[in-house]
Amino acid sequence: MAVRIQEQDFEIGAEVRELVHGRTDVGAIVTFTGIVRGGDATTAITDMTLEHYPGMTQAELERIEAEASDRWPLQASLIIHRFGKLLPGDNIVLVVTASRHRHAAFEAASFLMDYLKTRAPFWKNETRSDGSGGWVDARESDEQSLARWHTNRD
Amino acid sequence: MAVRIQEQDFEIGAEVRELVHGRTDVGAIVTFTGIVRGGDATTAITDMTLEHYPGMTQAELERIEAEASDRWPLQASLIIHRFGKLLPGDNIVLVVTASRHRHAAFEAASFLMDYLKTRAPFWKNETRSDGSGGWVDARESDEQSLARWHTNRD
Amino acid sequence: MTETMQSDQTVRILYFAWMREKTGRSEETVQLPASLVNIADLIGWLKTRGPEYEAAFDRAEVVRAAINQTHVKPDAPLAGAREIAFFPPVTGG
Amino acid sequence: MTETMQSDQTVRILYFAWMREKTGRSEETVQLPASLVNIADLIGWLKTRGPEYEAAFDRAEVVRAAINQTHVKPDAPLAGAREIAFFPPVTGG
Repeated sequence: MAVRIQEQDFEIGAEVRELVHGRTDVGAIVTFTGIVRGGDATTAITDMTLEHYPGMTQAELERIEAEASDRWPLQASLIIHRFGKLLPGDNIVLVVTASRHRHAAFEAASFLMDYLKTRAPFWKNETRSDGSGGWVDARESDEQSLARWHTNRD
Repeated sequence: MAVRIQEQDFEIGAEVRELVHGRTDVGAIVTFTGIVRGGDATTAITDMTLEHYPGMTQAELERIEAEASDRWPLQASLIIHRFGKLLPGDNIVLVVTASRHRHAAFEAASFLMDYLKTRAPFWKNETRSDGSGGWVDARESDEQSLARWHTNRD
Repeated sequence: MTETMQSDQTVRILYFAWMREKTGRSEETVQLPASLVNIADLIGWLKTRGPEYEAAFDRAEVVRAAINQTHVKPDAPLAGAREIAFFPPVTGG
Repeated sequence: MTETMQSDQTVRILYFAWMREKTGRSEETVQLPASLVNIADLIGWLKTRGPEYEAAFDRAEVVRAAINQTHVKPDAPLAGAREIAFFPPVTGG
Protein backbone atom coordinates (compact mmCIF):
# COMPACT_ATOMS: atom_id res chain seq x y z
CA MET A 1 0.00 0.00 0.00
CA ALA A 2 1.63 3.23 -1.09
CA VAL A 3 0.74 6.79 -2.08
CA ARG A 4 3.01 9.16 -3.98
CA ILE A 5 2.39 12.81 -4.90
CA GLN A 6 4.98 13.95 -7.40
CA GLU A 7 5.75 16.37 -10.22
CA GLN A 8 7.66 13.86 -12.34
CA ASP A 9 6.15 11.30 -14.69
CA PHE A 10 5.64 7.62 -13.87
CA GLU A 11 6.01 4.43 -15.92
CA ILE A 12 3.16 1.92 -15.55
CA GLY A 13 5.22 -1.20 -16.31
CA ALA A 14 7.94 -0.33 -13.79
CA GLU A 15 5.39 0.45 -11.07
CA VAL A 16 3.54 -2.84 -11.58
CA ARG A 17 6.78 -4.85 -11.59
CA GLU A 18 7.91 -3.15 -8.39
CA LEU A 19 4.57 -3.77 -6.71
CA VAL A 20 4.32 -7.53 -7.32
CA HIS A 21 7.98 -8.45 -7.77
CA GLY A 22 8.70 -11.99 -6.55
CA ARG A 23 5.12 -12.62 -5.38
CA THR A 24 3.20 -15.71 -6.47
CA ASP A 25 -0.02 -15.04 -4.53
CA VAL A 26 -1.32 -12.28 -6.82
CA GLY A 27 -3.68 -13.45 -9.57
CA ALA A 28 -5.01 -10.17 -10.90
CA ILE A 29 -3.60 -6.67 -11.37
CA VAL A 30 -5.70 -3.74 -12.54
CA THR A 31 -4.18 -0.39 -13.44
CA PHE A 32 -5.93 2.87 -14.19
CA THR A 33 -4.07 5.71 -15.86
CA GLY A 34 -5.61 9.17 -16.25
CA ILE A 35 -4.23 11.28 -19.09
CA VAL A 36 -4.54 14.97 -20.05
CA ARG A 37 -6.85 15.25 -23.05
CA GLY A 38 -6.17 17.82 -25.74
CA GLY A 39 -9.69 19.21 -25.98
CA ASP A 40 -11.57 19.42 -29.25
CA ALA A 41 -10.60 21.10 -32.50
CA THR A 42 -12.18 24.49 -31.73
CA THR A 43 -10.87 24.85 -28.18
CA ALA A 44 -7.60 22.93 -27.94
CA ILE A 45 -6.02 22.63 -24.49
CA THR A 46 -2.49 24.06 -24.60
CA ASP A 47 -1.49 22.96 -21.12
CA MET A 48 -2.88 22.35 -17.66
CA THR A 49 -1.66 23.11 -14.16
CA LEU A 50 -2.62 20.91 -11.24
CA GLU A 51 -2.63 22.70 -7.90
CA HIS A 52 -2.98 20.68 -4.71
CA TYR A 53 -3.05 21.00 -0.92
CA PRO A 54 0.27 19.41 -0.01
CA GLY A 55 -0.43 18.85 3.68
CA MET A 56 -3.74 17.15 3.05
CA THR A 57 -3.26 15.27 -0.21
CA GLN A 58 -1.05 12.47 1.09
CA ALA A 59 -3.24 11.88 4.16
CA GLU A 60 -6.47 11.94 2.14
CA LEU A 61 -5.18 9.48 -0.47
CA GLU A 62 -3.96 7.19 2.32
CA ARG A 63 -7.43 7.31 3.89
CA ILE A 64 -9.02 6.39 0.56
CA GLU A 65 -6.54 3.56 0.03
CA ALA A 66 -7.17 2.23 3.55
CA GLU A 67 -10.91 2.29 2.86
CA ALA A 68 -10.42 0.23 -0.31
CA SER A 69 -8.22 -2.28 1.56
CA ASP A 70 -10.93 -2.53 4.16
CA ARG A 71 -13.60 -3.38 1.57
CA TRP A 72 -11.67 -5.70 -0.77
CA PRO A 73 -8.98 -8.33 -0.15
CA LEU A 74 -6.12 -6.43 -1.80
CA GLN A 75 -2.60 -7.77 -1.66
CA ALA A 76 -1.04 -4.55 -2.87
CA SER A 77 -2.13 -1.13 -4.07
CA LEU A 78 -0.56 2.06 -5.30
CA ILE A 79 -1.75 5.59 -6.01
CA ILE A 80 0.48 8.09 -7.81
CA HIS A 81 -0.87 11.58 -8.52
CA ARG A 82 1.11 14.26 -10.32
CA PHE A 83 0.91 18.02 -9.79
CA GLY A 84 2.34 21.04 -11.61
CA LYS A 85 2.23 21.81 -15.33
CA LEU A 86 1.15 19.04 -17.71
CA LEU A 87 0.64 18.85 -21.47
CA PRO A 88 -2.00 16.97 -23.49
CA GLY A 89 -1.08 13.27 -23.57
CA ASP A 90 0.76 13.49 -20.22
CA ASN A 91 -0.05 11.09 -17.39
CA ILE A 92 -1.96 12.59 -14.44
CA VAL A 93 -2.76 9.71 -12.12
CA LEU A 94 -2.00 6.00 -11.72
CA VAL A 95 -3.95 3.56 -9.57
CA VAL A 96 -2.82 -0.06 -9.26
CA THR A 97 -4.64 -2.81 -7.36
CA ALA A 98 -3.49 -6.41 -6.92
CA SER A 99 -5.64 -9.22 -5.60
CA ARG A 100 -6.12 -12.97 -5.88
CA HIS A 101 -9.23 -12.52 -8.01
CA ARG A 102 -10.14 -10.15 -10.78
CA HIS A 103 -13.38 -8.69 -9.47
CA ALA A 104 -11.76 -7.42 -6.27
CA ALA A 105 -8.99 -5.79 -8.28
CA PHE A 106 -11.42 -4.19 -10.76
CA GLU A 107 -13.83 -2.93 -8.13
CA ALA A 108 -11.16 -1.57 -5.81
CA ALA A 109 -9.47 0.33 -8.67
CA SER A 110 -12.79 1.80 -9.78
CA PHE A 111 -13.64 2.73 -6.18
CA LEU A 112 -10.23 4.39 -5.67
CA MET A 113 -10.73 6.51 -8.78
CA ASP A 114 -14.29 7.54 -7.82
CA TYR A 115 -13.14 8.59 -4.35
CA LEU A 116 -10.01 10.26 -5.61
CA LYS A 117 -12.08 12.29 -8.11
CA THR A 118 -14.31 13.72 -5.39
CA ARG A 119 -12.06 13.78 -2.31
CA ALA A 120 -8.39 14.26 -3.24
CA PRO A 121 -7.57 17.99 -2.97
CA PHE A 122 -6.39 18.72 -6.51
CA TRP A 123 -7.61 21.47 -8.82
CA LYS A 124 -7.08 21.69 -12.57
CA ASN A 125 -6.48 24.97 -14.36
CA GLU A 126 -6.51 24.69 -18.16
CA THR A 127 -4.99 27.00 -20.74
CA ARG A 128 -6.93 26.86 -24.00
CA SER A 129 -5.98 28.09 -27.44
CA ASP A 130 -9.04 30.36 -27.70
CA GLY A 131 -8.52 31.91 -24.27
CA SER A 132 -11.52 30.11 -22.73
CA GLY A 133 -9.43 28.23 -20.15
CA GLY A 134 -9.44 28.58 -16.38
CA TRP A 135 -10.35 26.47 -13.37
CA VAL A 136 -12.06 23.26 -14.39
CA ASP A 137 -15.55 22.81 -12.93
CA ALA A 138 -16.27 19.72 -10.86
CA ARG A 139 -18.51 17.22 -12.62
CA GLU A 140 -21.84 16.33 -11.06
CA SER A 141 -21.40 12.83 -12.52
CA ASP A 142 -18.33 12.33 -10.32
CA GLU A 143 -20.44 12.89 -7.21
CA GLN A 144 -23.06 10.50 -8.55
CA SER A 145 -20.42 7.84 -9.15
CA LEU A 146 -19.77 7.76 -5.42
CA ALA A 147 -23.34 6.82 -4.59
CA ARG A 148 -23.03 3.27 -5.88
CA TRP A 149 -20.34 2.48 -3.29
CA HIS A 150 -22.60 3.63 -0.48
CA THR A 151 -25.49 1.37 -1.40
CA ASN A 152 -23.09 -1.57 -1.57
CA ARG A 153 -22.12 -1.04 2.04
CA ASP A 154 -25.09 0.39 3.92
CA MET B 1 -8.20 -2.93 -31.63
CA ALA B 2 -5.85 -5.89 -31.61
CA VAL B 3 -5.68 -9.50 -30.44
CA ARG B 4 -2.48 -11.49 -29.98
CA ILE B 5 -2.09 -15.15 -29.01
CA GLN B 6 1.52 -15.87 -28.14
CA GLU B 7 3.90 -18.04 -26.13
CA GLN B 8 6.25 -15.23 -25.16
CA ASP B 9 5.78 -12.81 -22.29
CA PHE B 10 4.47 -9.26 -22.64
CA GLU B 11 5.38 -5.99 -20.93
CA ILE B 12 2.44 -3.87 -19.78
CA GLY B 13 4.19 -0.51 -20.02
CA ALA B 14 5.40 -1.10 -23.58
CA GLU B 15 1.98 -2.30 -24.72
CA VAL B 16 0.21 0.73 -23.25
CA ARG B 17 2.75 3.14 -24.76
CA GLU B 18 2.35 1.49 -28.16
CA LEU B 19 -1.44 1.64 -27.95
CA VAL B 20 -1.83 5.36 -27.18
CA HIS B 21 1.42 6.76 -28.55
CA GLY B 22 1.00 10.32 -29.82
CA ARG B 23 -2.73 10.46 -29.06
CA THR B 24 -4.26 13.31 -27.07
CA ASP B 25 -7.89 12.19 -27.20
CA VAL B 26 -7.52 9.34 -24.66
CA GLY B 27 -8.34 10.31 -21.07
CA ALA B 28 -8.42 6.91 -19.37
CA ILE B 29 -6.54 3.64 -19.78
CA VAL B 30 -7.39 0.50 -17.84
CA THR B 31 -5.22 -2.60 -17.91
CA PHE B 32 -5.94 -6.02 -16.51
CA THR B 33 -3.15 -8.56 -16.06
CA GLY B 34 -3.84 -12.16 -15.09
CA ILE B 35 -0.98 -13.97 -13.36
CA VAL B 36 -0.30 -17.64 -12.49
CA ARG B 37 -0.78 -18.10 -8.74
CA GLY B 38 1.46 -20.44 -6.82
CA GLY B 39 -1.27 -22.27 -4.90
CA ASP B 40 -1.23 -22.57 -1.14
CA ALA B 41 1.46 -24.01 1.14
CA THR B 42 0.14 -27.60 1.16
CA THR B 43 -0.46 -27.92 -2.59
CA ALA B 44 1.98 -25.61 -4.35
CA ILE B 45 1.60 -25.24 -8.11
CA THR B 46 4.87 -26.19 -9.81
CA ASP B 47 3.89 -25.12 -13.30
CA MET B 48 0.91 -24.81 -15.59
CA THR B 49 0.33 -25.53 -19.26
CA LEU B 50 -2.22 -23.58 -21.26
CA GLU B 51 -3.68 -25.49 -24.21
CA HIS B 52 -5.82 -23.65 -26.75
CA TYR B 53 -7.70 -24.10 -30.02
CA PRO B 54 -5.51 -22.13 -32.38
CA GLY B 55 -7.99 -21.82 -35.23
CA MET B 56 -10.74 -20.54 -33.00
CA THR B 57 -8.95 -18.46 -30.36
CA GLN B 58 -8.05 -15.48 -32.50
CA ALA B 59 -11.53 -15.28 -34.06
CA GLU B 60 -13.30 -15.67 -30.72
CA LEU B 61 -11.23 -12.97 -29.01
CA GLU B 62 -11.84 -10.66 -31.97
CA ARG B 63 -15.58 -11.25 -31.64
CA ILE B 64 -15.42 -10.42 -27.92
CA GLU B 65 -13.37 -7.29 -28.58
CA ALA B 66 -15.82 -6.17 -31.28
CA GLU B 67 -18.70 -6.67 -28.85
CA ALA B 68 -16.96 -4.45 -26.26
CA SER B 69 -16.31 -1.76 -28.89
CA ASP B 70 -19.96 -1.94 -29.82
CA ARG B 71 -21.07 -1.35 -26.21
CA TRP B 72 -18.57 1.29 -25.06
CA PRO B 73 -16.90 4.22 -26.83
CA LEU B 74 -13.39 2.76 -26.88
CA GLN B 75 -10.58 4.55 -28.68
CA ALA B 76 -8.25 1.57 -28.49
CA SER B 77 -8.16 -1.92 -27.03
CA LEU B 78 -5.80 -4.85 -26.85
CA ILE B 79 -6.03 -8.48 -25.76
CA ILE B 80 -2.90 -10.61 -25.38
CA HIS B 81 -3.27 -14.22 -24.20
CA ARG B 82 -0.33 -16.55 -23.69
CA PHE B 83 -0.28 -20.33 -24.17
CA GLY B 84 2.24 -23.09 -23.37
CA LYS B 85 4.08 -23.72 -20.13
CA LEU B 86 3.96 -21.02 -17.45
CA LEU B 87 5.35 -20.75 -13.91
CA PRO B 88 3.83 -19.15 -10.80
CA GLY B 89 4.19 -15.38 -11.07
CA ASP B 90 4.15 -15.48 -14.89
CA ASN B 91 1.77 -13.32 -16.89
CA ILE B 92 -1.15 -15.14 -18.56
CA VAL B 93 -3.36 -12.47 -20.08
CA LEU B 94 -3.38 -8.72 -20.68
CA VAL B 95 -6.41 -6.62 -21.51
CA VAL B 96 -6.06 -2.89 -22.21
CA THR B 97 -8.91 -0.46 -22.88
CA ALA B 98 -8.59 3.23 -23.70
CA SER B 99 -11.45 5.71 -23.70
CA ARG B 100 -12.21 9.37 -23.12
CA HIS B 101 -13.77 8.61 -19.73
CA ARG B 102 -12.89 6.23 -16.96
CA HIS B 103 -16.15 4.34 -16.54
CA ALA B 104 -16.17 3.17 -20.16
CA ALA B 105 -12.57 1.97 -19.83
CA PHE B 106 -13.24 0.16 -16.53
CA GLU B 107 -16.46 -1.49 -17.67
CA ALA B 108 -15.12 -2.57 -21.05
CA ALA B 109 -12.02 -4.15 -19.46
CA SER B 110 -14.14 -5.98 -16.90
CA PHE B 111 -16.53 -7.14 -19.64
CA LEU B 112 -13.65 -8.37 -21.82
CA MET B 113 -12.27 -10.43 -18.94
CA ASP B 114 -15.67 -11.93 -18.06
CA TYR B 115 -16.26 -12.95 -21.67
CA LEU B 116 -12.74 -14.17 -22.18
CA LYS B 117 -13.02 -16.35 -19.05
CA THR B 118 -16.10 -18.14 -20.36
CA ARG B 119 -15.68 -18.03 -24.15
CA ALA B 120 -12.00 -18.02 -25.16
CA PRO B 121 -10.96 -21.63 -25.92
CA PHE B 122 -8.11 -22.05 -23.43
CA TRP B 123 -7.66 -24.86 -20.91
CA LYS B 124 -5.32 -24.87 -17.92
CA ASN B 125 -3.50 -27.98 -16.77
CA GLU B 126 -1.69 -27.57 -13.44
CA THR B 127 1.19 -29.58 -12.02
CA ARG B 128 1.11 -29.57 -8.21
CA SER B 129 3.80 -30.53 -5.72
CA ASP B 130 1.59 -33.17 -4.08
CA GLY B 131 0.53 -34.77 -7.36
CA SER B 132 -3.03 -33.43 -7.15
CA GLY B 133 -2.77 -31.37 -10.35
CA GLY B 134 -4.59 -31.85 -13.63
CA TRP B 135 -7.13 -29.99 -15.74
CA VAL B 136 -8.51 -26.98 -13.92
CA ASP B 137 -12.29 -27.04 -13.46
CA ALA B 138 -14.31 -24.14 -14.79
CA ARG B 139 -15.73 -21.89 -12.08
CA GLU B 140 -19.47 -21.47 -11.79
CA SER B 141 -18.80 -17.89 -10.62
CA ASP B 142 -17.32 -17.09 -14.04
CA GLU B 143 -20.58 -18.04 -15.72
CA GLN B 144 -22.50 -15.94 -13.20
CA SER B 145 -20.27 -12.95 -13.89
CA LEU B 146 -21.57 -12.92 -17.44
CA ALA B 147 -25.18 -12.47 -16.39
CA ARG B 148 -24.72 -8.84 -15.32
CA TRP B 149 -23.78 -7.83 -18.88
CA HIS B 150 -26.97 -9.37 -20.26
CA THR B 151 -29.28 -7.44 -17.96
CA ASN B 152 -27.51 -4.23 -18.94
CA ARG B 153 -28.37 -4.76 -22.58
CA ASP B 154 -31.62 -6.64 -22.80
CA MET C 1 -30.93 -41.74 -50.14
CA THR C 2 -32.25 -43.36 -46.99
CA GLU C 3 -31.44 -42.52 -43.38
CA THR C 4 -29.09 -45.43 -43.00
CA MET C 5 -26.88 -44.40 -45.92
CA GLN C 6 -23.70 -42.36 -45.47
CA SER C 7 -24.04 -38.73 -46.43
CA ASP C 8 -21.43 -36.91 -48.45
CA GLN C 9 -20.58 -34.74 -45.43
CA THR C 10 -17.04 -35.29 -44.23
CA VAL C 11 -16.03 -33.34 -41.13
CA ARG C 12 -12.87 -32.86 -39.14
CA ILE C 13 -13.52 -33.44 -35.44
CA LEU C 14 -11.13 -31.93 -32.88
CA TYR C 15 -10.81 -32.78 -29.18
CA PHE C 16 -9.19 -30.54 -26.56
CA ALA C 17 -7.95 -30.85 -22.95
CA TRP C 18 -9.46 -33.88 -21.18
CA MET C 19 -11.68 -34.67 -24.18
CA ARG C 20 -8.44 -35.19 -26.12
CA GLU C 21 -7.02 -37.38 -23.35
CA LYS C 22 -10.18 -39.44 -22.90
CA THR C 23 -10.82 -40.07 -26.58
CA GLY C 24 -7.10 -40.64 -27.08
CA ARG C 25 -7.00 -38.41 -30.15
CA SER C 26 -6.64 -34.73 -30.93
CA GLU C 27 -8.43 -34.96 -34.26
CA GLU C 28 -10.03 -37.30 -36.74
CA THR C 29 -11.89 -37.01 -40.03
CA VAL C 30 -15.23 -38.78 -40.24
CA GLN C 31 -18.04 -39.15 -42.73
CA LEU C 32 -21.30 -38.25 -41.00
CA PRO C 33 -24.29 -40.60 -41.34
CA ALA C 34 -27.09 -38.64 -42.98
CA SER C 35 -29.37 -39.51 -40.05
CA LEU C 36 -27.47 -37.10 -37.76
CA VAL C 37 -29.16 -33.71 -37.61
CA ASN C 38 -27.50 -31.84 -34.76
CA ILE C 39 -24.61 -31.89 -32.26
CA ALA C 40 -26.58 -33.99 -29.77
CA ASP C 41 -27.14 -36.62 -32.49
CA LEU C 42 -23.43 -36.60 -33.31
CA ILE C 43 -22.52 -37.13 -29.65
CA GLY C 44 -24.95 -40.07 -29.45
CA TRP C 45 -23.39 -41.60 -32.56
CA LEU C 46 -19.79 -41.05 -31.40
CA LYS C 47 -20.60 -42.81 -28.10
CA THR C 48 -21.40 -45.98 -30.06
CA ARG C 49 -17.92 -46.02 -31.58
CA GLY C 50 -16.03 -47.32 -28.54
CA PRO C 51 -15.56 -47.18 -24.78
CA GLU C 52 -13.11 -44.25 -25.03
CA TYR C 53 -15.86 -42.15 -26.65
CA GLU C 54 -18.37 -43.36 -24.12
CA ALA C 55 -16.03 -42.25 -21.32
CA ALA C 56 -15.31 -38.89 -22.96
CA PHE C 57 -19.01 -38.08 -23.48
CA ASP C 58 -20.13 -39.73 -20.25
CA ARG C 59 -21.28 -36.40 -18.85
CA ALA C 60 -22.36 -34.89 -22.17
CA GLU C 61 -23.90 -31.91 -20.39
CA VAL C 62 -20.47 -30.53 -19.43
CA VAL C 63 -18.98 -31.01 -22.91
CA ARG C 64 -18.89 -27.87 -25.05
CA ALA C 65 -18.97 -27.84 -28.85
CA ALA C 66 -17.98 -25.52 -31.67
CA ILE C 67 -18.92 -25.74 -35.33
CA ASN C 68 -16.57 -24.06 -37.78
CA GLN C 69 -14.81 -22.41 -34.81
CA THR C 70 -17.92 -20.85 -33.30
CA HIS C 71 -19.51 -21.93 -29.98
CA VAL C 72 -22.79 -23.83 -30.51
CA LYS C 73 -25.51 -25.48 -28.40
CA PRO C 74 -26.37 -29.22 -28.60
CA ASP C 75 -29.30 -28.49 -30.92
CA ALA C 76 -27.10 -26.75 -33.49
CA PRO C 77 -27.55 -28.35 -36.95
CA LEU C 78 -24.62 -30.15 -38.52
CA ALA C 79 -25.49 -28.94 -42.01
CA GLY C 80 -22.58 -26.92 -43.37
CA ALA C 81 -20.17 -28.07 -40.66
CA ARG C 82 -16.61 -28.62 -41.89
CA GLU C 83 -14.85 -28.55 -38.51
CA ILE C 84 -16.45 -29.61 -35.23
CA ALA C 85 -14.65 -29.35 -31.89
CA PHE C 86 -15.45 -30.86 -28.50
CA PHE C 87 -13.90 -29.53 -25.30
CA PRO C 88 -14.50 -28.98 -21.57
CA PRO C 89 -15.70 -25.61 -20.27
CA VAL C 90 -12.90 -23.14 -20.96
CA THR C 91 -10.51 -22.05 -18.20
CA GLY C 92 -8.33 -19.35 -19.74
CA GLY C 93 -7.72 -15.82 -18.56
CA MET D 1 -15.32 35.95 28.79
CA THR D 2 -18.26 37.27 26.78
CA GLU D 3 -19.21 36.45 23.20
CA THR D 4 -17.77 39.63 21.82
CA MET D 5 -14.29 39.02 23.26
CA GLN D 6 -11.52 37.41 21.19
CA SER D 7 -10.83 33.78 22.02
CA ASP D 8 -7.35 32.40 22.41
CA GLN D 9 -7.84 30.30 19.26
CA THR D 10 -5.45 31.26 16.51
CA VAL D 11 -5.87 29.38 13.24
CA ARG D 12 -4.08 29.27 9.93
CA ILE D 13 -6.53 29.64 7.05
CA LEU D 14 -5.55 28.39 3.58
CA TYR D 15 -7.22 29.16 0.25
CA PHE D 16 -6.84 27.09 -2.92
CA ALA D 17 -7.60 27.44 -6.64
CA TRP D 18 -10.15 30.20 -7.36
CA MET D 19 -10.67 30.78 -3.61
CA ARG D 20 -7.01 31.78 -3.50
CA GLU D 21 -7.42 34.04 -6.52
CA LYS D 22 -10.64 35.67 -5.26
CA THR D 23 -9.41 36.34 -1.72
CA GLY D 24 -6.04 37.37 -3.09
CA ARG D 25 -4.16 35.27 -0.56
CA SER D 26 -3.00 31.68 -0.21
CA GLU D 27 -2.94 31.79 3.57
CA GLU D 28 -3.38 33.95 6.62
CA THR D 29 -3.31 33.53 10.37
CA VAL D 30 -6.32 34.85 12.29
CA GLN D 31 -7.56 34.92 15.86
CA LEU D 32 -11.11 33.56 15.91
CA PRO D 33 -13.80 35.52 17.76
CA ALA D 34 -15.17 33.26 20.49
CA SER D 35 -18.66 33.73 19.09
CA LEU D 36 -17.86 31.53 16.09
CA VAL D 37 -18.94 27.94 16.65
CA ASN D 38 -18.69 26.23 13.27
CA ILE D 39 -17.46 26.58 9.69
CA ALA D 40 -20.65 28.33 8.58
CA ASP D 41 -20.11 30.95 11.32
CA LEU D 42 -16.51 31.43 10.20
CA ILE D 43 -17.61 31.96 6.60
CA GLY D 44 -20.15 34.56 7.75
CA TRP D 45 -17.48 36.36 9.74
CA LEU D 46 -14.89 36.26 6.94
CA LYS D 47 -17.44 37.81 4.53
CA THR D 48 -17.54 40.91 6.75
CA ARG D 49 -13.80 41.43 6.35
CA GLY D 50 -13.86 42.90 2.85
CA PRO D 51 -15.29 42.70 -0.65
CA GLU D 52 -12.69 40.13 -1.76
CA TYR D 53 -13.98 37.71 0.91
CA GLU D 54 -17.54 38.52 0.00
CA ALA D 55 -16.76 37.66 -3.62
CA ALA D 56 -14.92 34.45 -2.68
CA PHE D 57 -17.75 33.18 -0.46
CA ASP D 58 -20.50 34.60 -2.67
CA ARG D 59 -21.79 31.10 -3.44
CA ALA D 60 -20.87 29.57 -0.09
CA GLU D 61 -22.72 26.36 -0.98
CA VAL D 62 -20.06 25.41 -3.54
CA VAL D 63 -17.12 26.18 -1.23
CA ARG D 64 -15.59 23.14 0.45
CA ALA D 65 -13.78 23.20 3.80
CA ALA D 66 -11.24 21.10 5.65
CA ILE D 67 -10.27 21.30 9.32
CA ASN D 68 -6.82 20.01 10.21
CA GLN D 69 -6.56 18.52 6.70
CA THR D 70 -9.80 16.54 6.85
CA HIS D 71 -12.93 17.31 4.82
CA VAL D 72 -15.75 18.78 6.95
CA LYS D 73 -19.33 20.02 6.52
CA PRO D 74 -20.44 23.61 7.26
CA ASP D 75 -21.74 22.58 10.70
CA ALA D 76 -18.34 21.19 11.78
CA PRO D 77 -17.22 22.82 15.08
CA LEU D 78 -14.15 25.05 15.07
CA ALA D 79 -13.01 23.80 18.49
CA GLY D 80 -9.59 22.20 18.14
CA ALA D 81 -9.00 23.59 14.65
CA ARG D 82 -5.40 24.66 13.98
CA GLU D 83 -5.55 24.71 10.17
CA ILE D 84 -8.68 25.46 8.16
CA ALA D 85 -8.76 25.34 4.37
CA PHE D 86 -11.32 26.63 1.86
CA PHE D 87 -11.39 25.44 -1.72
CA PRO D 88 -13.67 24.71 -4.69
CA PRO D 89 -14.94 21.17 -5.36
CA VAL D 90 -11.87 19.11 -6.24
CA THR D 91 -11.05 18.26 -9.87
CA GLY D 92 -8.08 15.89 -9.72
CA GLY D 93 -7.70 12.42 -11.17
